[in-house]
Amino acid sequence: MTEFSWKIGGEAGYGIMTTGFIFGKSFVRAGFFAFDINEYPSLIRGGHNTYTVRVSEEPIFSHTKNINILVALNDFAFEKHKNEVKKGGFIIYDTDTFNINSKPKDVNILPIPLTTLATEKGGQNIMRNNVALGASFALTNVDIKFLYEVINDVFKEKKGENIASTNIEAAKAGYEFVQKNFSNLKKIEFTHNRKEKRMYINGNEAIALGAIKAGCKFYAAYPMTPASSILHYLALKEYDYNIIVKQTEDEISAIHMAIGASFAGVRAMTGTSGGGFALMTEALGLAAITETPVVVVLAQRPGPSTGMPTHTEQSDLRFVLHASNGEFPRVVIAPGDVSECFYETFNAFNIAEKYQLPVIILTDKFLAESHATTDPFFLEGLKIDRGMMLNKGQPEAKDYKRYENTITGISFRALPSQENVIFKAATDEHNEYGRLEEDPVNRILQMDKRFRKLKVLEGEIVGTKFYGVEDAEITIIGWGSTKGPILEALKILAKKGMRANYLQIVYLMPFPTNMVKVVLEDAKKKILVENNKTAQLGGLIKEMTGIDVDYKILKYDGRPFIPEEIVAKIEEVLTFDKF
Amino acid sequence: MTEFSWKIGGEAGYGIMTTGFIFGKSFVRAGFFAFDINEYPSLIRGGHNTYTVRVSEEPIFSHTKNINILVALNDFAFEKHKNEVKKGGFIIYDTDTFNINSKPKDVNILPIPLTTLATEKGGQNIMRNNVALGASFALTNVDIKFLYEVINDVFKEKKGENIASTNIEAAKAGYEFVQKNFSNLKKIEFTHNRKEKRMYINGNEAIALGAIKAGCKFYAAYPMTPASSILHYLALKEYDYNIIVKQTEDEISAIHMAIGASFAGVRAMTGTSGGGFALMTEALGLAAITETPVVVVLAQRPGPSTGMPTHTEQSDLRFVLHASNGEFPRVVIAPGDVSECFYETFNAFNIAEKYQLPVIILTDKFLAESHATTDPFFLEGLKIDRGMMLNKGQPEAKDYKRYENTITGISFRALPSQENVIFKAATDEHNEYGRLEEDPVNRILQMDKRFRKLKVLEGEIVGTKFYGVEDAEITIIGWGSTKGPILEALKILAKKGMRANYLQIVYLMPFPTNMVKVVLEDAKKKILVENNKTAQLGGLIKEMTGIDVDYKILKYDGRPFIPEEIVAKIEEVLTFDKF
Amino acid sequence: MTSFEELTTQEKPTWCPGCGNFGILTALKNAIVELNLPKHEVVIVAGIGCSGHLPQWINTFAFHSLHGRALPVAQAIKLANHKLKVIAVGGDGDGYGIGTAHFIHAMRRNVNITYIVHNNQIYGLTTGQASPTSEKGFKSKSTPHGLIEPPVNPIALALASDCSFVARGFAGDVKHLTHLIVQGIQHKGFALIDVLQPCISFNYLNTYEYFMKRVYKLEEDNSYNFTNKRLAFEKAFEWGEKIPIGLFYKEERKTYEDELPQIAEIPLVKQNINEIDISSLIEEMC
Amino acid sequence: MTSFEELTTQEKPTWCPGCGNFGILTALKNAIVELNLPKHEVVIVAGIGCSGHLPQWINTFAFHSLHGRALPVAQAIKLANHKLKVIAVGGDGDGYGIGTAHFIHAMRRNVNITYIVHNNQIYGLTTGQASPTSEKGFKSKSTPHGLIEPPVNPIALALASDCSFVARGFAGDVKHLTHLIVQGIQHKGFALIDVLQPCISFNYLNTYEYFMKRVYKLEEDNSYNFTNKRLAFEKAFEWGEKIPIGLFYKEERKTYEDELPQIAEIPLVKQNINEIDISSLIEEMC
Ligand SMILES: Cc1ncc(C[n+]2csc(CCOP(=O)(O)OP(=O)(O)O)c2C)c(N)n1
Ligand SMILES: Cc1ncc(C[n+]2csc(CCOP(=O)(O)OP(=O)(O)O)c2C)c(N)n1
Ligand code: SF4
Ligand code: SF4
Ligand SMILES: [Mg+2]
Ligand SMILES: [Mg+2]
Repeated sequence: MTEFSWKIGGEAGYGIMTTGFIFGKSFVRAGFFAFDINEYPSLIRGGHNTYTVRVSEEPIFSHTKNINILVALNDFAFEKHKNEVKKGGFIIYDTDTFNINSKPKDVNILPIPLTTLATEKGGQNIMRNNVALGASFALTNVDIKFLYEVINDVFKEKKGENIASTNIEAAKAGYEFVQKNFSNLKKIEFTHNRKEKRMYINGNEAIALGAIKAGCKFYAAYPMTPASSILHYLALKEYDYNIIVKQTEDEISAIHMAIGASFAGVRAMTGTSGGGFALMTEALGLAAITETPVVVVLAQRPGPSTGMPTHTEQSDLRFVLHASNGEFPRVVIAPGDVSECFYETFNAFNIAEKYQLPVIILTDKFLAESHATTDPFFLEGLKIDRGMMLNKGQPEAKDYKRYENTITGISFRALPSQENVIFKAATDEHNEYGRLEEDPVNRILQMDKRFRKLKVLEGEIVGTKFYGVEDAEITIIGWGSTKGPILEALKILAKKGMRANYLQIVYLMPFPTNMVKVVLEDAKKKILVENNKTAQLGGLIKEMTGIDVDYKILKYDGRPFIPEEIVAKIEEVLTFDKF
Repeated sequence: MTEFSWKIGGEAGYGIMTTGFIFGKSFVRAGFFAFDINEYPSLIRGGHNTYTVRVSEEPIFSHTKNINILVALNDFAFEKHKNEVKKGGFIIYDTDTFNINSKPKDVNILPIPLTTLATEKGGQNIMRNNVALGASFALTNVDIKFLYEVINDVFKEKKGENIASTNIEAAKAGYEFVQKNFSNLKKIEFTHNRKEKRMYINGNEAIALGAIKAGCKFYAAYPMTPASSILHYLALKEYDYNIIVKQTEDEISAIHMAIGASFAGVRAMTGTSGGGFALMTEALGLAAITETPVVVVLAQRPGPSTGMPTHTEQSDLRFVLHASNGEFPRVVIAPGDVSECFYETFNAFNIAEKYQLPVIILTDKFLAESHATTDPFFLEGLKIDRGMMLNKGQPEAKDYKRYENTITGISFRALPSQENVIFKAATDEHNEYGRLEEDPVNRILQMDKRFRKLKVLEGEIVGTKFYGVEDAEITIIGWGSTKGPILEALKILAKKGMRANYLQIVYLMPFPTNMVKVVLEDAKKKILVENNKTAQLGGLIKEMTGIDVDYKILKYDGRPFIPEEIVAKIEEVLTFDKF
Repeated sequence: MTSFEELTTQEKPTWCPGCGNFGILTALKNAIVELNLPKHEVVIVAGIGCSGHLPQWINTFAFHSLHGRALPVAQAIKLANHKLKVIAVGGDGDGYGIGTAHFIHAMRRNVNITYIVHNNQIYGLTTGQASPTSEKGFKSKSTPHGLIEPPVNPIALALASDCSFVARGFAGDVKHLTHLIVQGIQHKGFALIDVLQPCISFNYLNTYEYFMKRVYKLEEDNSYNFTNKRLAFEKAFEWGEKIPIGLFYKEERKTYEDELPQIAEIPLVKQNINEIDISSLIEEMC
Repeated sequence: MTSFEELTTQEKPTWCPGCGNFGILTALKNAIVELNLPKHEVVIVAGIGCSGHLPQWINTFAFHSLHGRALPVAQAIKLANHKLKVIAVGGDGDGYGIGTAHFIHAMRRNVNITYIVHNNQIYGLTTGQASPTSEKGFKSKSTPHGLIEPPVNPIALALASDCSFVARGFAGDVKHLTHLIVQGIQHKGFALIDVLQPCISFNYLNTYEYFMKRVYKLEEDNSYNFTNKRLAFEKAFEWGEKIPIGLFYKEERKTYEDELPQIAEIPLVKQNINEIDISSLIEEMC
C-alpha cells in the first residue's frame, strides 16, 4: 500500500490553507484517500502556519507522525520541520526566500526558485504556493491533470478564469522544473487508481450539509473559531436553499433567534465554540422548559477563557452536559468523523423535534477543520421526522394542552397561526396549558414528564460504536475526534500483533450506560484516550457504570493525537504493567 | 423542652414578611431559639404568602411539619392551613375579613377583629399584622416587652418613631384582646429563659457580614431572587464600610467588574442565582486563566430557566462544578447553615486570594432567606490572608513573572501601580510573563501549574463535617441547606431509638474524596438526601469514590425538606429493606 | 371580527391593583380589536418582569422568554413566519438594561415587529431596585443613598439607531396609547413604543399624578414634525416640567424581510423540507 | 519623563503589515509620552480581536479580557484604584456588537476612563465577517450576498447616552489622533474615541484611500461648536463624500467616582482591610 504525507509550512496569511486543501483534493480526485490537518496561530498574517496532507491508496482516518514531503516557504519552516521528514523523503524550499545551511541526512533536497517561477509568467508572489504544488506533484506518479482541475475549480469560482489559469501556469512551472532538474529522484509510485468518486470534506462542511438536508431553514450565529465556517458555508448557500442565515450581535441573540424560529415552526440551529456557548447556557434551559427543539453545534478549542483559539481540545464535555441552571433533558452527540458529522447532524434535527428539546453536537477544531475522504453521503435512508406535530383537530383542539402529561413525556406541538390551539410557551414552571404554576404536585408532574422523554429516546438510539477484534487484550475508549487517530492506532497495533479494540461513545447524553458496561466489564485492559487534562469521559464512565479505566492517555497541549503517539503510550503502559 | 410553630398566611404584599420576622426575632430577644421559613409566589401583590416561625427553648436547625398557632389573614389561608394545626393548637383569624364555616377539631379558634383593633387607635389596615403578633404573643408566657422592643427597632429605623409606636399600640391591642377574651386558654409555657444574646440572621445577611469582615470592598451585582438581598444589605452599609456597591446593566458586567476590581487589588464579590450565573460562566474562565481572585455567590432556585423564582432547589451543583469552557481549578463551597455562610464567605476571600482563582459559594433560597438563631459570630480567629502579594523588590522585580511556574502553582501577585513589575493579565494561554504563547510545552506547563493550586489547597481544607453517633445503622449524606432538616431528623431518629449519623459535604471542589471514602466505606446504610431530581451529589460521590449510596431521598417540588419527611422516607426505606 | 372579550383570559392579572400595566394590557387588546387581527395570528413575546407576565392575560399565542431576550426571539419568529403579527413586550430593566444590545441592533435591523416597553423606571418583579431609566438620585433597595448615573434615554437611543418608528405612550391614557399601538402595528418596520407606566408598589416618584401633571401630546403641538430626526432628538431630551408623549419619529424604509429573497414567495415555515436535494453540494465536495 | 522607547516592547506587533492598528498604537504611545504618564500607572484593558492584541505591545499594565468585556473590567479597575489611568481598547465588533450594553451604560455612568475603539468595520481576527459598523450592502464571509442592516452609529449612540467626551479619529492621521487621545485622557469623565482603522486584509471598501479622500477635521470648521449636542447629533450622521473627524462633543459633569464618598479620601485599594469591626452589624442582628 502506497501512502505519503506532505506538509507545507510558512507565514500565516499567504494562502497556505487553500494550497493545502488543493493538494489533498487533487489526490482525492485522482481516486486516492486524503486527510489533512492544519495548524495556525490566532493571527491574520505572520506567525507560523502549516498544512499537512496525508495521501493513501487505502482508506485513512487521520494524519500520521512523519512526513515524506516538506515544502518550506521560509527559513523557519525549514528549520522547524526538516527533522520530521522521513528517510528518503523530500524537502522543497524556495531559493528566492532563503538559503539553507545544513540539511538532514538521507533526505532529498529540492532547491527551487518558487517565487521566480511564479512571477516569471506574470503571476503574483503568492502563486509560488502553486509552483510548490506542481513541484510536489512531480514527486509522485499521479497525473498532474487532477491538480490543474482542482486549481481551476477553486480559483475560477472565486477569482475568475484568468486568475485560475495563471495559477495553473504556476503549478505547471513547478511540475516541469522538477521533471527537468530532479528526474533522477525515485518517485512515490501508486499502483492502482480506483477512480471512485469521493468527497473531500471537513467536519464543519459535513455539519452544514447535514443541516441543509435536514431542512434547517434558520441559522443564527456569531463568528467564533473554529465554528465560523459553518456560518460561512450556510451563508453562501442561503439563496439556493432558502435558508435565513443571520449573523447576530452576540451568541445570546443567536441562540434565542434559533429558539424563536423553532417555536414558529422552522428547523433552526446555531453554532459556536466554548466561549460563545457559555453565553448560550441560560437559553438552553429556556429551550428545555418551553420544549422548543433547537440544535447547537459546539466546536471545541482549548480553554479556559480565550485559551488557544485556533487549536484543538476536548474539554467542554462536562460543561455541555451540565450547562444551564436546573435540571432538564438534553441530548449530546459527539461525532467522530466527517460522515458522522453529516448523519448525526441530520439525526440531531429529528431528535430535537421528536423529543422537543435541545440537542448539542460536540466537535472540536481538529474535526471541524480537517478534511477527510469519504464516500458521497448516502441520502436514501434520511427521512425527516418532525415528531408529534399537531394537525388540526387532533387532539380535540378545544382543550389543547401544549405540555400534556403523556406516557412518553412528549406532547403534541402546535404552531402559532394554527387556530383554536392558542397556548403559552413559558420559561417559568407551568401547567399542561403553559400557564405559570408553582404548585408542588404540578412541578413534579412537569419535571417527570420532561425527563421521561430522555428515557424514551434511550430506547431509540445506539450510543456507541465498536471497532476491532472481539477478544482483545486492549480496549481503547474514546469520544469525538480522537476516532481517526485511534482507528489508525488500531491498524498499527494489529500490525504489531496486538489484539485491540475500540469503543467509541457517540451519545454522551443519554449515556449508553448498558452498552458501555457490557463492553467494559469484559474488557481486559481499558485504556481511555482523551484530548483533555481531566479525563472527563473517564469520570462520566465511572459515574454511570462504576467502572474505572486502567489507563488514561490524555493530551492537552492544544494538538490532536497522532496515531503513533497513542501506540507508544499503549506500549509504555503495557511494559510498565509487566512489572 | 417547650417549643412551638407559628404560621401567618395571607395575600402577598401585605407585610407578612416583616411580621413573621418580628415574631421570630422577639423570641430570640427573649432568649429562645427561632427558625423561620417563608413561602411566596413570584408576584408582588396577591397570591398566597406564608411565614412560619418555629420557636424553642433548645437550639433548632429548621422548621418542622406541624404548627401550633395559625394566623389566617384571609379565608384562603384559613382553609389551606387549618389542618396543619396540631391538636390543642390555636387559630387566630380576622373576623373583619371573613367568616369561617367549619373548623378543625381539637383546635382553639380565636376570632379577633384584627382590622378593627388596628384602625381603632388610628393605625392603618396593614397594622392588623401587629395586632395578630400581640395576640399570638398572648398565647405564650413570654414577656410582651420583647415584641414591643423588636417592633420598635424595625419600624423606628425605617419609618420613624410615630409609626413605630402606632405599630406597638396595635400589638398591644391584640395582646390585650386575647388576655381579656380568651383568658381560659392553656398557654404555651416556657420554663427557662437563658437570656444569652443571639443573632437572628438569614443566609444572605450572614454572607454579607462575612464579606464585610473579609474586607470585600467591591460588590457588583444584578438583582435576582433569591440573591438580591445581599445587594440590598451591602448597599445599605456601603458608606459605613467604604464598599463600592454597584448594580450593573447585567450579570456579565457584574462579574467582569468584580474581576476588574480584584485585578486592581481590591477584594471583590458578585452574587446571583442560576440564570444570572449562566451569564457569568464565560467570565469564570477569565478569572481562572488570568488567575484573578473572585468570589461568586450563587443562591439556587428551581430551574430550568426562570423556573420557580421564589422557591428552593439544589440543582446547580454540577453546573457550577463544570461551568465555563475548558478546564481550570475552582473552589465550590456549600455552606449548610447561617454560621457556615458567614465563616465560609470569610474563608472564600482568603482562598480566592491565596490561590488566585474563582471561589463559588453555593446556597439556595431556603438558606438565603430563612432566619436562624445563632451565637454572635466569633471574630477572634478570623485573619485576613492575602496570599503571595508581591512586595516591592521581592522577587527580583527586574524579571517579574506574574505566572511563574512554582511548585505550589501559586505565583507572586503584583498590582497595577507597583513599579518595575509591569505584566499582562491574559485571557489567552500565555507564558510566565503573561505574554500570549501557543507552544505545546508552555501550554502543559501553565495548565499543570494552575491545577497544582487545587492540590495544595486540598491539603489545607477540611471538606466535610460529621454529626451523630459513630457506629450507626444509617448514614445520611447531604450538602448545603438540607443540613438543618437533616440535623432535626437525626434528633427524631435518636428519639425513635435509631442509630444514625450524617456526613455533610461542605467543599464540593476540591472534593474531599478521602474523607468521603473513609466514612462511606464503613457506613451500613448510606442514604443520600438532596433537594433535586437527579441526585447530583450522588453522581459526584460515585464518580470520585466509586461508591453507590443505598437510597436516595430526593425532593424537587421547589420546597425544602421537612425533618419528619426525611424520617418517614428513612423508615419507609428500612421497612422495605426488611423484605 | 376579533372582540375584546375573546382576547380576555379567564385568569385575572395578578399585578398590584392600580398598576400601570393594566392600562397597557387594555390598550394592546383595544389595538388588536381595532385592527381586527385574528388572535391566532398574533404572537406576543415577553421578557421577565412584572411586564413579562402580560401575555398570560391576553388570549393570543405567546412565548415567555428570558429576562432581556424578548427581541431576538420575536425577530426570529417574524422571520420564520412573516405572516404573523409579532409583538414584543418587556420592562425597562429587561429592554434597556440587560437587553440593551438586542434593543440597539433590532432597531437598525428593522424587522417588522412592535416593541412595547413597560417603562416603570424600576425593577418591579424583583421588588424595587433602580432601573436604567430611574432618575438620578433615585433611592431604591439597591441605591439607598441615591442613584448616581443619569437614566438612559430610550427615545434618543432609538433615534441614534435608525429605528423607523419611535413613540412614547402613557399607561394612564389608554385611548392615546391604543392609538399609538395601532400605528405601531400598522407601521412596516420596527416600532418602539416606550410606555410611561406607574408602578404603585415601588416607584413613589414617577406616579400617575407625576405624569398627569407633565405629559402633553406631540400631535397637539402644531410646530412638531415627526419626520425630522433632529427635532425628534431634541424632544427626546425634554423631561421635566413637561414630558412629551406621542409619535416622535417615523420613516419608511425597507424591512429586513423585504430584503430576503428566501421568503419572497413562501414564508419559511411553509417551505417543504422533505426530500431536499443536496446532490449538487455533494458534487461540489467531490 | 516617560519616553516612547520605554513604552515599546521587545516583541513586535503581529498585525498585518500596513494595518491601521499600528497608527493607533503609535498615537497612544505618543499621548502617554506627551502627558508624561508613569507607565506603571497606566492600565490598558482590551477586548478580543486584532485590536485586543494592542496591550501586548505597549509597556504598561494590561488586562486582556473577554470579547466585548473590556469596559466593565476597565470601569472597575478605575473604581478600585482611581489614581490609575485606565484606557480601554477594543474592536467595533467587540464594543459596538457583543459589548453594546456595556458601552451604552458605561457612557451614562461617566467613570473617568478613555475608550478607544479600533473601528475597522470588519471582524478582523475571525478573518472577515461583517461587523456592526460595516456598511449596508457590504459583502463578507458572513454576508456573501450583502449586508442588510445599516450600520450602528457610535457617535450618535454616545450622544444619546450622555457620553461626556465624544470624538472620532483616523488611524491614518497619527498626529491628529494623538491629540484626540491626549484630550480624551485629560478629560474628566468617560471619553469615547472611535477610530477609523483600515483593515488591509479583509475590508477592501473602507481603505486608507477611502478615508484620505473623505475625512475632514471638525476643528477646522469654524462654524462647528462641540458643546452643542444637537449639532453634534447632526454631524454624527454625516458619512459619505465627507466624513468628519475630531471632537464632536464635550461636556463637563461629575464623574462617577466624584459621587462616591467611599473613596473621597483613600482609594479603595489602599484601604486597610485587617481587623474590620463588624460588631455593630452583629449587634443589629441580635
Ligand atoms: C438573567 C436574569 N437576571 C435577573 C433576573 C431577575 N429579574 C427578574 S425580573 C427583573 C427586572 C424587572 O425589572 P423590569 O425589567 O423593569 O420589569 P418590571 O418588573 O419592572 O416590569 C430581574 C432583574 C432574571 N430573571 N434573569
Ligand atoms: C464570546 C466570543 N464570541 C466570539 C469570539 C470570537 N471572536 C474573536 S475576535 C471577534 C471579532 C473581532 O472583530 P472586532 O471586535 O471588530 O475586532 P477586530 O479583530 O476587527 O479588531 C470574534 C467574533 C470570542 N472570542 N468570544
Ligand atoms: S410591582 Fe409595580 S410594576 Fe409590578 S405589578 Fe406591582 S405596581 Fe405593577
Ligand atoms: S486582519 Fe485587519 S485588523 Fe487584523 S491585523 Fe490584519 S489588517 Fe489589521
Ligand atoms: Mg421596570
Ligand atoms: Mg473590527
